[in-house]
Amino acid sequence: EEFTVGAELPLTGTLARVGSGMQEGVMVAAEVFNKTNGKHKIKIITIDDESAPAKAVAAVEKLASQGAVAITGGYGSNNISPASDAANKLGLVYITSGGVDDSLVNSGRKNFFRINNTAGYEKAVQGLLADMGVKSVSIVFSTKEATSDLANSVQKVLTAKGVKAVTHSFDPAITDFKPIINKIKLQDKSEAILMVGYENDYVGILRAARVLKPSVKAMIGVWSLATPKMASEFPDLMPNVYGTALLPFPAHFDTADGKAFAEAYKALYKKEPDYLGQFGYVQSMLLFEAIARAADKGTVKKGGVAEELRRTDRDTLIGRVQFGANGDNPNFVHRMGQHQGKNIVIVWPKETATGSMVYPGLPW
Amino acid sequence: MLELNNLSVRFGGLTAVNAVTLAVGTHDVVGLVGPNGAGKTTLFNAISGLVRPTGGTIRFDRQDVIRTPIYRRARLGIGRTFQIPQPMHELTVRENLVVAQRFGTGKIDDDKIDEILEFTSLADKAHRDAATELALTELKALEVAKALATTPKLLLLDEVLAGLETSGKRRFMGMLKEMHERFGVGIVIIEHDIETINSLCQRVVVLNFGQLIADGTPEAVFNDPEVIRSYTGAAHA
Amino acid sequence: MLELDQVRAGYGAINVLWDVSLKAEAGKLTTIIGPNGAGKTTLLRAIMGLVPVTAGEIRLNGERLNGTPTWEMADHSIAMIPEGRMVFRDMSVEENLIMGAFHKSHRQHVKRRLEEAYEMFPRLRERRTQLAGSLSGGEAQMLAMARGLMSDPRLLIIDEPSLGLAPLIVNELFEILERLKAGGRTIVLVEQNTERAVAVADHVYLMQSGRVALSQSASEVKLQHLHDLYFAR
Amino acid sequence: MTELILQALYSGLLQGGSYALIALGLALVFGTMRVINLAHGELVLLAAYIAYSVESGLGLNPAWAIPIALLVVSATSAGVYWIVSRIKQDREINSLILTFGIGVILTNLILLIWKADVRSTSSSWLQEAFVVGPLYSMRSELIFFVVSLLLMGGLWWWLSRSWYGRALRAVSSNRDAAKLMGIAPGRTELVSFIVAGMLAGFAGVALYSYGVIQPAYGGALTVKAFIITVLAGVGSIPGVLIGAVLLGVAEALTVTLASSALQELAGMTLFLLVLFVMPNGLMGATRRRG
Amino acid sequence: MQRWQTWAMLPACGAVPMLLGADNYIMSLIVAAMVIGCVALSWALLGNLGGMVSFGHSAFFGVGAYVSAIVTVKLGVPVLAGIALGGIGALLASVVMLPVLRLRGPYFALAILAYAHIFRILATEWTSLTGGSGGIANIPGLPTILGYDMSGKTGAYLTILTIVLAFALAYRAIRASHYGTALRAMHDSEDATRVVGVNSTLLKGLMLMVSAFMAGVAGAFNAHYINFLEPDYAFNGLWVTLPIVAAIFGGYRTIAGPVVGALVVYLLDQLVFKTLIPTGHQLVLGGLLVAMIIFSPTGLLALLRRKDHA
Ligand SMILES: Nc1ncnc2c1ncn2[C@@H]1O[C@H](COP(=O)(O)OP(=O)(O)OP(=O)(O)O)[C@@H](O)[C@H]1O
Ligand SMILES: Nc1ncnc2c1ncn2[C@@H]1O[C@H](COP(=O)(O)OP(=O)(O)OP(=O)(O)O)[C@@H](O)[C@H]1O
Ligand SMILES: [Mg+2]
Ligand SMILES: [Mg+2]
Repeated sequence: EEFTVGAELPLTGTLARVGSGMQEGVMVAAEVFNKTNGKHKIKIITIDDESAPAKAVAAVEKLASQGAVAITGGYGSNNISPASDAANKLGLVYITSGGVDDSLVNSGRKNFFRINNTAGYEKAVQGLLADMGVKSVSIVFSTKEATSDLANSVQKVLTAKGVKAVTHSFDPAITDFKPIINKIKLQDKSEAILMVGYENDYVGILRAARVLKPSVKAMIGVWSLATPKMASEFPDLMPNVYGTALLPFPAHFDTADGKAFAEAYKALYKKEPDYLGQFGYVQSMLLFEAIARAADKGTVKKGGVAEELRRTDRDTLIGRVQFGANGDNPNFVHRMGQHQGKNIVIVWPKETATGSMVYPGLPW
Repeated sequence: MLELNNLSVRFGGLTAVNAVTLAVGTHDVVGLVGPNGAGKTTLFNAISGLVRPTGGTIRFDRQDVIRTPIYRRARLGIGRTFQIPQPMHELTVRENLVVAQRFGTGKIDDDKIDEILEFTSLADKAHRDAATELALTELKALEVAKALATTPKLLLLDEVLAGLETSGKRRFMGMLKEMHERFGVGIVIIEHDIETINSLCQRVVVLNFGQLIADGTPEAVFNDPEVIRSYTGAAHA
Repeated sequence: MLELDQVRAGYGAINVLWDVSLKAEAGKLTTIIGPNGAGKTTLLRAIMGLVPVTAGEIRLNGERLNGTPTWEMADHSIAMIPEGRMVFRDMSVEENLIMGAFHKSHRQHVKRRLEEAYEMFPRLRERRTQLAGSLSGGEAQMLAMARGLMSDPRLLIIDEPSLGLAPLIVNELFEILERLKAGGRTIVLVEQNTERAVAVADHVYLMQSGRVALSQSASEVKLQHLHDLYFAR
Repeated sequence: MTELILQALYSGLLQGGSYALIALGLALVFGTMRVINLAHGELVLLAAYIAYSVESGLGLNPAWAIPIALLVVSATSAGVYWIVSRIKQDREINSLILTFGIGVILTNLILLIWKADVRSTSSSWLQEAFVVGPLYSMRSELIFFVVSLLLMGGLWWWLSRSWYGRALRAVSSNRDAAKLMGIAPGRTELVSFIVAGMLAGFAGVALYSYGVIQPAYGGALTVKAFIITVLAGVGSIPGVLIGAVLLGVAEALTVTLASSALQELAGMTLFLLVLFVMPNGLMGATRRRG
Repeated sequence: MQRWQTWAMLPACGAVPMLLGADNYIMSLIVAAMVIGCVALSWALLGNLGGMVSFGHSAFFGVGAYVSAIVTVKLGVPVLAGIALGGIGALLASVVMLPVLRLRGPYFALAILAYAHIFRILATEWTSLTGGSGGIANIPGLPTILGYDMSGKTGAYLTILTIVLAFALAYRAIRASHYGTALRAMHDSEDATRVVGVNSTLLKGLMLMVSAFMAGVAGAFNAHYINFLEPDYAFNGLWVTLPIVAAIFGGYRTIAGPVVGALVVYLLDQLVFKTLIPTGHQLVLGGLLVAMIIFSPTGLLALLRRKDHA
């Protein structure tokens, strides 16, 4: 039996870059699923939501009208929120890894599932800082919602632990970070800088830091930073920088699932998989499996997909995934990686570490 | 009706109007003459509110109007024309008059508008686009028509006759005289054509370098050696 | 020198000139007079290519001129002095004058011609750096005149140069016209001041409602007769 | 504290130079044609991506991209003019949507050609710190600051002193009168677009060498450029420099003395304040009335 | 537009939900297009009557949305009253902007844009009131009126249709009055209108307020329709660029033009171009805009009318 799954993703507009990354994961998941699951087939229809809420809603509705049994995708909490509402109204499951805002899981959406969350990022960052034993941190973060949420909660926890944490929020439009870094250098005099932003922000901050050379011991970021792509594009900026990472680089996949993913990814896109692809892959694979199980029970049209998803408990590329009553994945904990040479080494948590961290360690 | 006291206007280092004191009564037809750049237009601008004087007072109908906004001075009864015609864009000739009448007087009187159109020979051009479809002299006629439509008590005319052919000039002057007699409108008219001034005005004032250098009957003024030297070059009248 | 043959021109739907034919001889001053709205300005604009000619032909020394873009008139050493409204408002007086000598062949003479222009209208020298847009009406008129002379044209087309000028300056203006004529220039003059226009002219055309109503050599013209014609509209 | 403020002033100055460079082409076209080229940001971006291609594809220093960028962008800009000149009426307002449409086309072409990833130079030479006493900057920032000053000086000279520049201003001031002077308006306007394209070319390569680019960035660039143009006063080149530096310094000082979240707020407030005091911009002339 | 066409539009509007009401997707496109059309109408009103080109209508849209969301969520004000208050909030915001009326042309356009940026930053930073960058979730939807649940697509359509029609009528009434004529005259000849007694500053100020109110109501409606709000979204530049495109495309000098333009541009883009080229479809849209300006600079309606006559 063939099922249509809708992918609502930003392929143009401000979120185009992350959206297309996730889309790759979704496509790989379908490819792998169709190869390995003999019984059912999944067909993906992708609609570009143009990074805009109203179009995300329309996309979901269009996917529903084209017979989609569930939605995978979505980026940015402001798009995910109305889009998942629309899916909810249509009785469709909506699964994502593109929004970490807590309000997404706190407002009673019944068919909403998410494999990652702020808490998981926060734990990883804090774990790393604790391992380093730093006593003072400057947190530089974008005023966008996901970034400010994460930055504020990290600050709260650090302060509670007696670590001095100073925050510097910046408008996303900012391009010159030297004044901020100079403040850190001359006023904060922190031991580490935590950057919570996006790729362009990281590049700007790291450049400014490389010019001003504040006397910190570590530069730490979150998503989109500890990636092979960043290492190859900015060889001068990345050495020793930390960021959240699912896998080391060069990646070695131990599990069968992982190997299947990596192989299909390389075949389809002729490049090394990145974390966006992995998240997209995991969320979609879990969804496809749930659909398959529901199909076996004949409940696909009767809310069976959500039910099956709620029963999920499985090890994935991002660790063990289960869903709570609100659709969130309580197990989610990210890992921290560090650029070392051309490689990315997982340095936290200890259990999955592939090497030890270089600390103090800076790009310059 | 209009009293200027020590009125001055400066643009940066240039004093365009220099301590002018002048009174114009309800029944006056005053000719305002002077060399090019003497400050005549600037004086009109100050009276109608388009430039802010740097000193002195302006009283209209015994009321201090120096801080009164342009539109309210118009409603008080100061009507003016522009030397470089400024038709209201995007409107037809007739609409120009309707707006002037409606906002200048508060009411609409179609017959009056027809009368003015007739008066200024614009009747057959009433539906042309005022800004783009008129010749220069027609634009000047429109200037006068607009000012009339606001039913002014004082009419400031800035070279509206310049460029008119002799017959047109005569007709226009007849019209001004009639208006003056019929409605009791006070008129100040800027004109470089001395015959026109002679036949229209009982009183002439002369500006030179912003200063009032003569004020009197045309005969007296145009024989004033100072005026001859700076302005006319020869005795007239 | 300049010849118009059955020219028709106008503004889109409104046709203004009806089969106008006239001639301006080399080295002579030809004046065109006529009541308001007769189409004099339109005629001059048509010669310069600012108004499209819909029928007929304009010739310069026997060569067809209509269809030539306005900006190529300078190549033929033709200049027009439009009314004072057509100055470059956002540029200074001096820059306005300099623009008059834009054509490549005149650029090296700018300095001298500027001096001549200021000599002609001392008022402009006083206002050198002022923006043309803030000039008084008469000053702008002087500027337009002086600017037109910057290119030392062989054929000069002038539209109501005395408009808005004080009497003293008007006298000077006509003296200038005399001088220009004496210098061998061909001039086409549109002027409302009939008396003085006829006095400097060699040949007079009277236009009425877009047509040529009279063509006479200036010496034959009787002013009274002209005025009667005006009224016979 | 002094050290902080000094650095803020210095950063602001350099940032201002960068803003000015981005604004220059827009200011030129706006000043000479009263056309707001909403595709200007995309033209800058196009040059930046060309620099990226030259660096990543050919392995050359991005500065080598300048000739190609100038060529491609000024040709594109000429294309924009060709379309703009086809507008028959209400050019001021219709050119808005026209250039907006062209901007949309360019953005999507860039997206199709270069994908959505963020790009920036990887040359270490350009990114190296340049330190004078307590003042720090990136080498490329300083280089392009100087380039930007030179271009501004050149443009200023060209507009105010050269025949072509005068012709441009004459056309914008009174089209018919300009024709009478022997100026072909279409040709001069084309030149103004081509020069604006070249300026955008420089700006793009500069941007790539010290900033981060992505395909959706064009709109933000246009807005910044436009704000500075207006702040400057129509067509004033010194105004562009003063306005841009004022903005850059105000932003940097806000970050230093208050919060970086308020940087944009400070910029906008400054913009409004200047306009309230000087409704025609820093260097704009007031017009005669009556 | 001829009279019969105006009347023919009404049943056509009514027929939309009957024919398409079942298709959620189409209906949501239409509603989204109408929201843009409403802002476009308000933008065109300001441009046509006030002679002002604004680049900052997103300010009014956003303020309207926020005011309505806050009063309904925090104070429990009924949704319809909230929408009206949203309009009034935007109107008040425009009062703060009155000083910019001194500015002309692009100066005005950008000053308004600066306000839009400022409001966006305020909405981000004033966390206690606006929820900061996280925004406001679970904004109540449209209520039940006369037993009919308006929160569905058809209900939303009817609501926005009513709003747009009411605004269009108001617009037409203003334009036909003497004030409309005077306003038209003011654009390029402000001094000329003043010296005949027109208080142009007041008139322009009023138009700014009317326009702000309209955009504010559109924003408020949208907030209750999407049920979610955050600063980047509420004050997004798209809330002004799309309406400008729609208005000029349809013909910004007409009343129906902006709305028709919004529907045509949005639906064509989403239904046709997007199907043809899923990710690069804006390319086609851009091309369409360019072609439109060159071949029919007065807008789509003028183009249709010309065809009518031919
Ligand atoms: N905005 C301004 N800035 C600078 N100078 C100005 C401005 N407006 C007028 N002037 C100057 O002030 C002087 C007086 O100008 P005004 O227009 O009043 O003269 P006028 O007497 O009307 O002359 P005309 O008879 O030529 O019309 C002129 O020399 C003019 O150049
Ligand atoms: N732009 C225009 N559009 C339409 N009609 C025009 C335009 N300009 C002038 N006209 C008309 O053309 C006719 C001739 O105008 P023109 O300016 O040539 O007259 P003129 O002989 O120069 O008169 P004047 O003595 O007033 O300068 C007039 O009836 C006028 O209404
Ligand atoms: Mg004057
Ligand atoms: Mg004429």
